[in-house]
Amino acid sequence: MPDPQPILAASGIAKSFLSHKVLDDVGIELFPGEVHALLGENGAGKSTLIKILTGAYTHDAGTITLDGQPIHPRDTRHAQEMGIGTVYQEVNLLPNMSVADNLYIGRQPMKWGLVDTRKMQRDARALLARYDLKIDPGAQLDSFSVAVQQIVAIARAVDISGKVLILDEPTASLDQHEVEILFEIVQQLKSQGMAIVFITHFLDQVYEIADRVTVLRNGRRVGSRPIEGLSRMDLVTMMLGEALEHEDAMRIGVTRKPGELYASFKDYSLSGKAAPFDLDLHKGEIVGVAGLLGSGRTEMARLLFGIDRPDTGQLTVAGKPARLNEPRDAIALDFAFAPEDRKLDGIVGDLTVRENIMLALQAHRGWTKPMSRAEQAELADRYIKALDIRCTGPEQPVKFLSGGNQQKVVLARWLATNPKLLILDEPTRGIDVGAHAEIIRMINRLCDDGMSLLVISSELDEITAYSSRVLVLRDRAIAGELTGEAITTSAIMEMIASEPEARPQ
Amino acid sequence: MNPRYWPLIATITIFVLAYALAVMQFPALFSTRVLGNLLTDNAFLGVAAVGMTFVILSGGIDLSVGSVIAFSSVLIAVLVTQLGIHPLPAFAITLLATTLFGASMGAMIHYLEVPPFIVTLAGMFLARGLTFLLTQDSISVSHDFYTWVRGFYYVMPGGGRLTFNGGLMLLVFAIGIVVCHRTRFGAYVYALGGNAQSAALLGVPVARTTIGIYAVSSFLAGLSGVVYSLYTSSGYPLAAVGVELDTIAAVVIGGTLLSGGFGFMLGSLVGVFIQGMIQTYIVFDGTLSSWWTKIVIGGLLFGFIVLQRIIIAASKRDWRKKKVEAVRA
Amino acid sequence: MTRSIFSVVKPQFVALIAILLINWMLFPGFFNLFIRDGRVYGSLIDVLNRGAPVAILAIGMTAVIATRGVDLSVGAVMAIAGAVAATMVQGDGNALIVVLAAALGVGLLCGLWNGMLVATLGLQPIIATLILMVAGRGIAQTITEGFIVTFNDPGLIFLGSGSILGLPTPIIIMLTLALVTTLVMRLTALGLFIESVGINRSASSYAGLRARSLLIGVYAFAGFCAAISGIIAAADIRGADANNVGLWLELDAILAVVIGGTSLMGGRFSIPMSVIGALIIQAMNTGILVSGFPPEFNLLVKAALIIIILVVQSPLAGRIWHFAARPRTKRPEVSPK
Amino acid sequence: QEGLEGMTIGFSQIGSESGWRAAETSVTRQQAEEWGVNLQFSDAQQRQENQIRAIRSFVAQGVDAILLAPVVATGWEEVLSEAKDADIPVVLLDRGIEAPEDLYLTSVASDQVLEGRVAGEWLVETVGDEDCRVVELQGTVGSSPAINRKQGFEEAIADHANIEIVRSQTGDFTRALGKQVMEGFLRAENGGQDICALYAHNDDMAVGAIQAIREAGLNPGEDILVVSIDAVPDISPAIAAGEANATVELTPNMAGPAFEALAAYLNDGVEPEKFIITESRLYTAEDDPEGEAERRRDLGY
Ligand SMILES: Nc1ncnc2c1ncn2[C@@H]1O[C@H](COP(=O)(O)OP(=O)(O)OP(=O)(O)O)[C@@H](O)[C@H]1O
Ligand SMILES: Nc1ncnc2c1ncn2[C@@H]1O[C@H](COP(=O)(O)OP(=O)(O)OP(=O)(O)O)[C@@H](O)[C@H]1O
Ligand SMILES: [Mg+2]
Ligand SMILES: [Mg+2]
Repeated sequence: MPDPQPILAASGIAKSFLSHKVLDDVGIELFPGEVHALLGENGAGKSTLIKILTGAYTHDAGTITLDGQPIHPRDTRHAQEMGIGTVYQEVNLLPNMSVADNLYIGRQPMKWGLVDTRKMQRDARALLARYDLKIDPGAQLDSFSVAVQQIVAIARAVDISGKVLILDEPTASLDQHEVEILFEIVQQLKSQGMAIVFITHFLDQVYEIADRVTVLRNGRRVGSRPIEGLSRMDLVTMMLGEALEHEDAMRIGVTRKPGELYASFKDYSLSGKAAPFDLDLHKGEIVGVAGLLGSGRTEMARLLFGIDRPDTGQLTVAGKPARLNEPRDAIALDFAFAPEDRKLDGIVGDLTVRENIMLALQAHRGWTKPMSRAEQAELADRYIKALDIRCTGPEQPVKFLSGGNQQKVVLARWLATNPKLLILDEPTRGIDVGAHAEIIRMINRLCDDGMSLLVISSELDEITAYSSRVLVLRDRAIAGELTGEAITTSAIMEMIASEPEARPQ
Repeated sequence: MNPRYWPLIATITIFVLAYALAVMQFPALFSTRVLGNLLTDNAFLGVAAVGMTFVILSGGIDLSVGSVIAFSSVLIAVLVTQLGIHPLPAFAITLLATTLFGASMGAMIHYLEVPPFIVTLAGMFLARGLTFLLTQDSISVSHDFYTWVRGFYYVMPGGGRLTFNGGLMLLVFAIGIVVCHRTRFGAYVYALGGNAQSAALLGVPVARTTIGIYAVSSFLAGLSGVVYSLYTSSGYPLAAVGVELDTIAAVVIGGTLLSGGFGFMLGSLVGVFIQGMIQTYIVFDGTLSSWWTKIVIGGLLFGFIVLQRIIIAASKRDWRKKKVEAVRA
Repeated sequence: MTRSIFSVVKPQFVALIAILLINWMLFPGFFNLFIRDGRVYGSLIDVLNRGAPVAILAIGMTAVIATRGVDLSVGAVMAIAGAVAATMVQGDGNALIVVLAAALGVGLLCGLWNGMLVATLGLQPIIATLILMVAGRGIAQTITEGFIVTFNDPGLIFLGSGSILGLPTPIIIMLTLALVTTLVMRLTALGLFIESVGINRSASSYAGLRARSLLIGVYAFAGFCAAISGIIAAADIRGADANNVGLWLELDAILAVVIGGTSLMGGRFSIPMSVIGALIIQAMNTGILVSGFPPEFNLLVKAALIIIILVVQSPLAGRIWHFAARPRTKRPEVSPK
Repeated sequence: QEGLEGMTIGFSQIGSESGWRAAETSVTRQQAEEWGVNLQFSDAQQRQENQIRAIRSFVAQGVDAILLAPVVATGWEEVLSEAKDADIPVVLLDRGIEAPEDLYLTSVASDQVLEGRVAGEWLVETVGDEDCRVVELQGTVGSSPAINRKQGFEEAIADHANIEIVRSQTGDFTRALGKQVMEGFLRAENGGQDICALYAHNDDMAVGAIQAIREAGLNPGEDILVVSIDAVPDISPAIAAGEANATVELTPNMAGPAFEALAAYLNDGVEPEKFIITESRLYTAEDDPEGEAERRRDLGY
């Protein structure tokens, strides 16, 4: 039972950006030794609340107390000093610095007035070992994948937090194994009496770890409940304000009949990144790609879209030979690719939602054939509605959107080009349950219309839900393939796990 | 080999290669005299380059250094000759003034959220304008202290001199390297250059660091003015016009990215040497007309930078294959 | 609405008008215009006329800066274009059109060179263009052999000191170029593409933009603008002064662009505002000329004015203004930090 | 000319900022060829530090003599004593320096203050007792010709209360700024009606200013008197056309006397005079400006 005295509490928090009210009279109480899930749709205001609690934003109204004392965190440094460790939603680390620097910046061990680099690296190694991560702490952070960076961010926050740990969608790009490790550590911290805030869109994880939930909707608190006795259905209803239609077609992929061959990659390879593989993609087929972190799924997608050029390989599209030198060529062949790292490769932050949505289509047409304003507006409105993108309007700069809504904008950009082959790398990362269902429905519909899809996802449930065929990657090579009824979560896991000694060393 | 070191190694390799080639053409270039001159003649540039390295690493730029050098040299001259102050307190006053100048530029950059380019451009006008207010004439400084400093050198075998100024530059670089790579301030500088927003979220004191960076840069520009003053024993209001671009070029040639976050202090020293080498080479050649001088300087600059790119690109390809990987137990 | 007055009235206009008013206070005849021989004269016209070369540079520079680049070579390219025009027109009496085509072509080539270094070799823009900044003036001097090559071709001179519709030709050229460029940028998707590449090059090429060609094109355009500016500068003094033309003008052009509100970090840009920026700078210069301050104060005055403009334009001032304007709102904030 | 064949002489030139400077460089080259001298040329791009570097390199190379056209008067002591220690004679060209006289062999230069004074005296004589409001186009702020030429001119008009400098701005020694600044003067002085004379620190600015005067609808040379300094060929047509009234000669041939002095010193040990002052002659329309321009073409222009 939680202690009656909360460690960190906030009440009456309000926040507006320009005239747009994002939080209105929101409160939250964190008790020692509890894991508190903060839930809500994309754009509900979860990340904003976190940023206010940790001093990254100033709030317009409301009070925050720590151990009963009112506090006014000036900046994040201040919050850190008070024992609040935070992982913000987008990985907010320094890509140009070493892993150790990222873990210890601002609190490096000192010796004779200088930074004790050796000790710092030693500590870093020890710290990361808890997460099963054996990497060189002296290596530059951006030489690692998003997932590894995510773990580094978590390790840093855990290490800093003395009283409160806040995790904003920490598991979005992690696979099962990492999630397990994270949860172990969270349990440990919990038993030490810390309060942990956990934001996620994976309800399974909420039920696995959380003690209580607070749900936000449209910048207001809907309520806080203990998780015990709260049914899944009720929880979703709290979040969405309405019941989610039951997803009846849980295994749609199985029944689908693939159409004719669309694109055929033969003997594709890139040294160090992808072992030679053959891949045939048919119309009306969804190919799921599964694998562990660093198994080379993203690399494969990059090759298929012409971002990296293969060392060997031939491509045939609709019966004709083709070559990919750059993404443009792929787009000319009606390919589309929603990349994994939306901040880096996806959104164009300062452009508006409308411009971001129209960008690929306009590029496809060429700069001399601009879309008319009406056409643009129509396009933007259509996708804002279709994907339920929460924004103040099509003219809002996309960088001000919440993480999940940015992801939807990237999807919209590619759907707008009406592709024949759509490659999605972690398409539902950070997307809420409502939109998640909507996107899966949309993937299905597109497939029914004859589009060919290749979907990379760390969520095996998702892959099994819609794939008509699943490729399993291991160590940058295709380790196996599953079709039809054989596609089950456990079969995929088994395939991933076989021959463990062949994992990247 | 950590791939971050490649630009540095490329720069050093190119410098050594170029020097060897130049010596093959003009054997007289291979003497301690030339090396000593390289240190002495580029001392003020080097000192300013240390400050510029901090600025550029943090993703900023400081266009005011040339003017600040001129301002310092003139202020010292005025203090010493017209007010009769001993050079040492004059240096102290000057360094204090320039440090404050830099700190206020940093404060403007941070609190007014104005791009450094513009703030320091205004700083460039301001410092030069203040110099003209002090004097329009060049002023000779003759003081026993200057004579004493001038007599303070070490003769290397071969007749080359390691002068006070040359030594001071090396010392400033040594301190710069330590501060840049081994202190918290140095880490904050890299952090700001990597991503200012993330840095703020990670708890880097952005305001303090920004102000500190520009204060250090102007302090070192002031120190560079001291070096210039000792070097020429005079104050000249038109001194060091355009030195900011030379400094920036030295830093960038040294492998530091102008967008911030990547680079090494030591690289800037090599960058300064490369620039000095180009000038010395052209003097030794002695046949170029005024305009061909410019074209050849541009050409050599081009050659250096392209070579550097090629070496780095080649190393990257190699590195991609052996990319550091996450390994799970 | 919590939007401050600053987002409605562009601060650049306020700055320009303020400087013009200061000039008027220092020199009461500042707004006087008179017509002689069918041509308008006056200090206001001087501001436009003398501001034209920097404004034209700023038009090209805006596009470059929007892609997160910078072009330091424009001054040197001015010198090259002027030298080419002057030597060709004075030497063999080439037809004016050939001369102009050659000079503009050379500017375009210089820009292409910069663009290749930046886009293809991946050099940092400042250093890539520094090469041409240093070497370019040498090239121009090689063409003129270090002397001012004078000419008397009335057609070429017309570009510098003639008039169209009562206005000096440089003003007309500047306005036309600004208008055409703005229209091309905004009526086609070019402007959007440039902004997109400037904000996020990686995402842009994923979306199928030709980031590389776009970069090359932008630098070529800057070179082209610099050539126009160089021709005007040469035509103005009836000679190509390769040693001095455009010296340090690249800094003025960059300053104009930034005063005009385009960020050096790339992205959103506005050509008309950059032109306003150039006019603000020239208004300062003209003010200094007519005010009668001793020249040693020039730089101080300029520095002080820039600082004032920066303070007034800054988000902080906006917040304070906003705060003063509506003292009853709680903790106002214009943009999050 | 004999006595210097095969010798290597280093020449540290300031830069190539003006036509006059380019002429000085080419005269020096011509002279070197005539004397059979192997000239090591170095262009300092307006930077003193580059000149110091050049002298040091000349010493390292072991040249026989050094010509130095100093960018500024101060700051040469240390490097010149290094040259002296290496027994390399140094000859200063076109302006003097503030340093002990034993550090250089001789200085071949004009008297910049005198140049200004000659121009001023011409104006005093020309306007007589009439009131005259003068506008001045200064050279680069802080450069020694600008300071000295201003000083000389002011000395010459000091005792003549009828002559007054009403406006003075820098035109940076360039034609473009000469024109632009003159435009400003014309606007500020009642469309130029109130200006009696223009004094420009060099001919280039005067040429620019003449265009501005003409474009303002006035007659340069008549409505506004024009006097400047340098006597480069480009001013001659203007003088011939009566648009410019007078200019003070500054010869670009500084190297001739310098080589003579060096030859005498190196071969016969003759110490030359310490200061060889070149003539500062006044040229007006009476001096056959067109012929003068032609003759000047040989001077490397
Ligand atoms: N800097 C900003 N400027 C303007 N609006 C903003 C800004 N940051 C967030 N918003 C708006 O605030 C709302 C809440 O965003 P927030 O990021 O808190 O959502 P979230 O609940 O974290 O959503 P997600 O699940 O997608 O991460 C969104 O509508 C967003 O558009
Ligand atoms: N956009 C990219 N540019 C360069 N290298 C990349 C990029 N994306 C991934 N890599 C590199 O490729 C390697 C493996 O990629 P990654 O771990 O993303 O593979 P994956 O199978 O897609 O796994 P996941 O996407 O789940 O993390 C990593 O070392 C990573 O640094
Ligand atoms: Mg969020
Ligand atoms: Mg991936």
